[in-house]
Amino acid sequence: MMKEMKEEMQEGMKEEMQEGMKKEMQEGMKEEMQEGMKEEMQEGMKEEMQEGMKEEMIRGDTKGDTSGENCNKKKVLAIDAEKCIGCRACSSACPEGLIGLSEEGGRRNLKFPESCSLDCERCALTCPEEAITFVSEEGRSPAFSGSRTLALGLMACRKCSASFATERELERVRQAVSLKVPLRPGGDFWMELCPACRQESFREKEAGAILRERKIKGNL
Amino acid sequence: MKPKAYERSIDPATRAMLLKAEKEGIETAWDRYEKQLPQCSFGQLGVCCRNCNMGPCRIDPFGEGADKGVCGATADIIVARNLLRMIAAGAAAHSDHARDAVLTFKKMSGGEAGSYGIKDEAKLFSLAAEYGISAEDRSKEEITAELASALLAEFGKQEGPIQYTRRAPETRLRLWAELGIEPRGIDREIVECMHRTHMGVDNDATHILLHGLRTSLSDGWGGSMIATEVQDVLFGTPEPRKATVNLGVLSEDKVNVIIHGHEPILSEMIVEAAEDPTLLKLAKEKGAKGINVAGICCTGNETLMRHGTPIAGTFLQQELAVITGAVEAMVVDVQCVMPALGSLTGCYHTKFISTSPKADFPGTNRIEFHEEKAYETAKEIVRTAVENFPNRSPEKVSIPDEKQECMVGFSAEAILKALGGTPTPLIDAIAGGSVKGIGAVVGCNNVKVQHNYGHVNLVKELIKNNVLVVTTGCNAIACAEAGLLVPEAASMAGEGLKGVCEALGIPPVLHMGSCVDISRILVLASAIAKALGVDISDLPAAGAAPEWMSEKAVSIGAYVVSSGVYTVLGTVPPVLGSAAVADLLTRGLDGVVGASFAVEPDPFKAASLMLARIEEKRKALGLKA
Amino acid sequence: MKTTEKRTLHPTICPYCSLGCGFFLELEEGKAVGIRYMPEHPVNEGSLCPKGNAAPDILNHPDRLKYPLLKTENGWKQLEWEEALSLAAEKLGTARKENGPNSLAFLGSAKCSNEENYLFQKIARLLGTSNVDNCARLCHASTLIGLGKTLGAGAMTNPLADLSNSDCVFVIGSNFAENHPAVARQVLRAKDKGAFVIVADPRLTPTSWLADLTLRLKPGTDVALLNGMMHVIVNEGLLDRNFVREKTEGFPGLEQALQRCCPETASRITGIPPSEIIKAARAYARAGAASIVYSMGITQHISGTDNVTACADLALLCGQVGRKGAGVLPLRGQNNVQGACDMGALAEFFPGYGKVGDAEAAGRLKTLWKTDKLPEKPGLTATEIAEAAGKGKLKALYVMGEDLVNSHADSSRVREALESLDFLVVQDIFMTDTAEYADLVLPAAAWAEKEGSFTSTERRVQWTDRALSPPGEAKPDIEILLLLAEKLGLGLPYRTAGDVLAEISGAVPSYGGMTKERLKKGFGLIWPCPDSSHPGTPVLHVGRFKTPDGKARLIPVEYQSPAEIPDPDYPFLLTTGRVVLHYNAGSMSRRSKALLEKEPGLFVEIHPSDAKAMEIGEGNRLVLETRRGKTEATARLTGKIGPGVLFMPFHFPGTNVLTGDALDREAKIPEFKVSACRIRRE
Amino acid sequence: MPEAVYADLSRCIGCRACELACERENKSSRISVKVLSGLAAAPVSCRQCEIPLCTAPCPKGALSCENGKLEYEAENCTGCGLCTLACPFGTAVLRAGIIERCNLCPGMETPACVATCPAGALIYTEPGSLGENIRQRRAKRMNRALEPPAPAGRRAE
Amino acid sequence: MKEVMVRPERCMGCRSCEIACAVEHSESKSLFAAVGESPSPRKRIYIEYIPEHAASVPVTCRHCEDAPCTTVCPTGALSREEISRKVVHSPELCIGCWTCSMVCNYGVIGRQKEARVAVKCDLCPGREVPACVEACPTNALVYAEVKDFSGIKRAEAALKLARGMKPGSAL
Repeated sequence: MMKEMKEEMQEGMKEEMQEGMKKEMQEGMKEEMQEGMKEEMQEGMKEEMQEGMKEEMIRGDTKGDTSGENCNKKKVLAIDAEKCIGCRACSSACPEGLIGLSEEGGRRNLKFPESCSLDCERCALTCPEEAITFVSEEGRSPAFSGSRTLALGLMACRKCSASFATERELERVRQAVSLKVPLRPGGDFWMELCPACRQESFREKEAGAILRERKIKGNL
Repeated sequence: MKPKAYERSIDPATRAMLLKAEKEGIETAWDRYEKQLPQCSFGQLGVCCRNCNMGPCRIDPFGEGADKGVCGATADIIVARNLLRMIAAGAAAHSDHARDAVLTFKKMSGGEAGSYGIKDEAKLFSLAAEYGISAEDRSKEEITAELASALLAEFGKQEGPIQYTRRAPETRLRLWAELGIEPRGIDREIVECMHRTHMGVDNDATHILLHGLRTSLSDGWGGSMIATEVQDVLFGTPEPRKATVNLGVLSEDKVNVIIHGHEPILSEMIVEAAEDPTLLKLAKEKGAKGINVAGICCTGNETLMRHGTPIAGTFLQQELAVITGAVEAMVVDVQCVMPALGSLTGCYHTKFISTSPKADFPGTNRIEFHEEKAYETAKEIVRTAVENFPNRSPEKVSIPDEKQECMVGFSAEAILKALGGTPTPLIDAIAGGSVKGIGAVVGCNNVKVQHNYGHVNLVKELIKNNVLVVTTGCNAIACAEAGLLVPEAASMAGEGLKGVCEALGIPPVLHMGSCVDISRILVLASAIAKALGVDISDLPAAGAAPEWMSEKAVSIGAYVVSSGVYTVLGTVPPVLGSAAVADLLTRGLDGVVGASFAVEPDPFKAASLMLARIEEKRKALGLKA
Repeated sequence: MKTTEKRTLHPTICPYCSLGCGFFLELEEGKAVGIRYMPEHPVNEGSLCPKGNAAPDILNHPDRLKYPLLKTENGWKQLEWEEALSLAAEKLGTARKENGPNSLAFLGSAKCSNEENYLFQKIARLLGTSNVDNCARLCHASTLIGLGKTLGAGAMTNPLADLSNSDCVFVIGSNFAENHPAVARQVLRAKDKGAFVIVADPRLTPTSWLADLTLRLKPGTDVALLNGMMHVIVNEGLLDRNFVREKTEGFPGLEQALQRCCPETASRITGIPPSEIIKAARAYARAGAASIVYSMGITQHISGTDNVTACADLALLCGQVGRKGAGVLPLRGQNNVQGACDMGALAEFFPGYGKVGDAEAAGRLKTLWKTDKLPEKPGLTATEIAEAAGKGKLKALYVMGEDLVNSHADSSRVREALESLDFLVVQDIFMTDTAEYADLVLPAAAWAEKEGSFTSTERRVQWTDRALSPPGEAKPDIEILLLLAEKLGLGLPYRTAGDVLAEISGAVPSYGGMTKERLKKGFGLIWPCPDSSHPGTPVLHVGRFKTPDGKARLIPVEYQSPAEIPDPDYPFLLTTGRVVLHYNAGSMSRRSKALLEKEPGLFVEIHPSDAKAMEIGEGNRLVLETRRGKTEATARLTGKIGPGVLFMPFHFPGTNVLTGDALDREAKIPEFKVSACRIRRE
Repeated sequence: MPEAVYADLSRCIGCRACELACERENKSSRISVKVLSGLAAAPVSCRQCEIPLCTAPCPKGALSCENGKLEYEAENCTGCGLCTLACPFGTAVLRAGIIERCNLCPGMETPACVATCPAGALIYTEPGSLGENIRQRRAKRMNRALEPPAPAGRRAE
Repeated sequence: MKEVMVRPERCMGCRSCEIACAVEHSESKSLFAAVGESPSPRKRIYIEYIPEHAASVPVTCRHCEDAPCTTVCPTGALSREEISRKVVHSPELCIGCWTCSMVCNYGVIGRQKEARVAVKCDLCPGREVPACVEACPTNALVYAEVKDFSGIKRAEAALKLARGMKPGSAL
């Protein structure tokens, strides 16, 4: 029973991957669109930040004090579900651990709080895909309502079937790597293995010759 | 697929004989070359040094292996030292040839070499004058003796200058003096080459090459020039005359005697002995209609220039002459004689006669030739040939019918005379642009180039572009074989050159003699330069050696460039192993002596290189394009 | 001392195995913080095995004993040194007075320096008893006797680096790849030069990976194999006739004895095909220079001495001794076991291998020690001490740096013996299982916290200086012994280790020319070094042997089956040994986090076919039982051992509960390597 | 020229001294040795690739490569772990937000693992020169096949 | 599949094969032009001199049946060509990890310094007979199928035996 289940999963993954490729093309187009959008947003954010700082300086009471509680200015997180690849850098970067992380059922869930009162913005800075942005209370558009939980499909290692990365992460890595070296069918088997199994598979290959030699040598 | 013979030579006679050789299973130089392939790359690049017994050392040209020899010699040092040794060998060959000529001249003047006499008294007195020997109330014999000792002294002297270098233009002399490459003594320079290339002596590439230029000058303006001048005095200065070349000159029904080598001291006597009545009678008795003497290489050129004796072929045709089966005697002295002749003549009735005390070969009947009894020995040699005539086996004989007329004998004096005593008409022609410039195409044959392909096509390309070509050595024979040495060849020349040639009745390609006679080109060039009041390097002139092979050619190339004439080589010299030396030879020398080398195997590209340089010089002289 | 920023480097010698590898200890404010390698050291050329790399862990380890402890009803009481030593002296004195000197026994340590062992046996002998021994008894006692009888000296004949000059390396009963890793460096160098390596070992070990020919004999059948090889060599005329004629005695006897064990009989006993025995014999005999490397696999049998003798016979037959690349190389266990034996910390030997009871040797010692009374009869060996204590004959036991509960065979009997003693003093750096039984525990300094000379397995005597101070109140063993001697009224005239070494060079002829300064210059000296100008003798037996007539002895030996052979109720054959990450009883290596992490617990290797037969899976907890006791271990299924054979490392308490104490008749070494055993799932 | 640690598996005896040495020098071992089917031991550590894939997905350029040498600045590493997915050998390990990979012990003249290896199985050399001694050994063996076998009892004094 | 077979007893160590191999893998493929080229061409065959035997032995890629280098290469840069059974290297896939040269027990994988990629013998696809075989003046290198080559060796050995010489010695 286990074997069939695994096959379906692999089947499923293969289709997803093909769609992934299709999606990738669409994304390419979408990206230009987002690029444009992102610029306005960043512009917006910068002015807003400067105002925010100006206000504080004028009020002068919270200067230099970055601890979250008594700074009452709430900021809403805007998560771009399309961009997030689920690499969990943000959850480990957040000093207060506000971004929840859990993995079950072949899915990695990232629970983003609706808003955050800290102004360190470390999660936004660490996100490789710049999927996290902050919008002010008023600027919130209906789409970003309430806390968001992104569930991203996890890839299982072909050898030890431990889930080691989200599909999007692998897609991102595959894309980045293929800029440097084109990945041909024979040369990317390791993409489907978790790092530990990659080490083991490389170890066996490395030792292949000497093992054969010692087996042939006779009564070993 | 084209038979191999066609790829090996463009000359029909040569092709015929190659087919005969193939049929008879005879191995020729081309077959031996193929067995050598692939040739050692270290040797080709010149980065193999065998100068001491810690070696042989070699430098990896791609930097992976050794970059220094055991003693630390880099590629630059090894290439430069090997090049210096080639120049030394070349200069030694020419200068030792000159020494023989001067010794013969001295013995003649002392009455010990009765067979020789003075053919060109005018030149005798002009040479004596040059050496400052006063002519009034002195007998001819006294002058001859004094001139002989003066000439002989040139070899052993330790301090310069060598007399004939004074013939170069003032600017050139000053340049040589500044560079410190003014030769001090013919033998001294060559010995110093050998000393400097000994292990651990001269290890700076530029320093080595400068001495190379000095040694070559001691050859060009020393050894070779002395040889030419003395031979002119002894055997007469060549004048224009007609002759025939190629293997077809061998006759079916006469005793064929081939004179091969470089020194006319032997060949003049053989030519004379061939007209000896007793021997002619003997030939008739033996069933031959007469005695036919034909030359190969430079000894052939010498007798061709002075007596019009026919030339059987170039350096690579020496084996083919024997293969015709019609040669009774192959008489050789020194330089460019293939030892293969020993075993080759074994397959035919040909007698391979070596004569020089300095050169012996396996498989020869040795008849040692000395100046004292020159004529008697010559007669003995010709008698041997005549007696050998009956042994000819008719079925083996096949003489190709290619035979080509040619007009030769253009010594510098002859050219000046043709121009009316002064170089001005030529200068005007050049200034006027009908003659773009002068091309000196010389050198030997090389199996690496299709036989005569480089020579003929380069010369044709030059004359097509109105460049007057002067030629010597095997190039001259090749041009003759291609019919370029006849006035009618003017039709192949450009309009300007054609007009000049037809006006003077001379061919567009002037045969100026053997390899040592390149000194005649220097004399001509120097005369024109002085007339124009410029240095030789300013003249619209360029040299070329499309199929060079011998070390003499390296020495010639060196003194031609040191004298200011840009030279294009057809086969690659063993210097590319060192980028520094290669760059110095092909570019650096321009700044040093006003001329440099170029390497271009394709004759057509070589011609365009020469034309470009000539164009450059014309512009510099303000002459219109 | 080399200094980098505020860190200082101190040259030192690794405390673990007997190779004597050198390295620099890196200290910062008196605390050991790291290691720098010493590429110029002739033995290990800078390299260190895992234990060497983890050596500094024990220096500032929390478990280190810091104060003298007295056992009272309610646990350990901390004592002052003065108090503790006077108590010890008093107890020893009374025991000696009431039941005579032979009721005392002293167990020296192959971990302590030459000076400390010399002092230890001097105190014992001055007190009138020769009951002083050390753990050499458990490892190379059979080498001392075996090689002593045949070659005249019971030590390694060639230095380790010399192995790289051998054309053939015959490894029998040694797993140097795990127990002496630096030896692998030299053997591999020999292999690079084309050497032929033979490994005879029941188990398939990393050492056999390097072999060109492996002989997987049944445990305990080494004599049969060696005799079989010698039979081939003699009959095929491959022996070195003139060497045998000129340099050995007893060849006819050996030749005659060998006729009985042709390769076929040897094959029946050992389980190795005859062709391989013949191939091994030819390779060894034909090689230009061949070395024999052996260790516990040869010595820890009841036929231990016979095994060693057979090895010596093989080497002598082929003239493979006393030459570059040709030698007999026993790999000792502890870092100073060779030194301890040289110093006479053995029941039957005075310092310098003079026999106890030999008047002339005793005379020389009496003049040196300025005493008129020395014990005439050899004392109790380490294994007999445990037995005698059990029978109540022993009253007081002084143990220095030895965890005999775990390292002696049949540890349950050892525990009973220790309980029945009136007074037990244990001087060690950790609270070992033996120390738990002690009445008085004295905290000692570890190897880098004291100065002294150590003798490695290749007879190289190297000096180590004190790099850092011991924790708490712990003192170097030499100071403790000097204070104790004072308390016992034996006025000993020295203060530092250097002074003791001066006396040693008088007592032990082969240390004659060794002084502290000479040892510190370069990398020590290889004994024998009779006088101060002598450069040391790397290769022994050059020209002549150290026997009276200069000739070696060829002594025939008979194959004798192990004491305990598997039988229906104990069907398995248990053999014990070491793993690369732990050391002997494990008291030091098990306290290094990095080592323990990688080899946490006791395991037993079992052949997959046996495991399947008994439904044992990988990692199951098993109970192993022998006639001596029971232990638990986790199962490891592997083809490294043959069917019907089990292997257990003895670095964890419990292994030696199973091993039997049948002793080799001459060397009195227990048969660790063969015990009949049965297993069942827990 | 960038050097790296290479293993000669015919010499490795699986003693794991390299792991111990690396752990001592760098808090955690960046080389791992395992025994395969009881017949051979194989160490694995970062291959110091000259055209590394691991630097490709690094968003902040913490892991970069100048003329073939891998550099890693922990300060601007976000711990996203993309490089661990890009390394074909799986030798880049994310531990507590920092990438742990072999940095060839910058403080020491030769890396600790190479210095400590008793069997001399680890070699620290330029990549191109790896083949040299392997070729020498291979050539020796090839040529020895030509030499007639040594006569019985040959003594090499 | 034809391979470069070696007769070490004939090798004189003149290294012509090394130069020929480098020239064949240069852009211009001519000795005189290749000398100045950058990146300077790399040889794929190596002459190993053994001082003890005073002999030199050519060592080149054996194109092993199941080559350890192809199994170990992570990106498939080293792979076996199906038809020709050759082990070939595609530089654009090479990441310079050098595990191939670590496991190759002939040590014949070289390094192109400038491009930082591996270089190895590809049996000169453009030529009928590899450049090294053609360049060897003493025919120490033979381009033949294994079975044919052993035929040559047998004939040679028989000839030497007939002349009372040891088969392995040079003629």
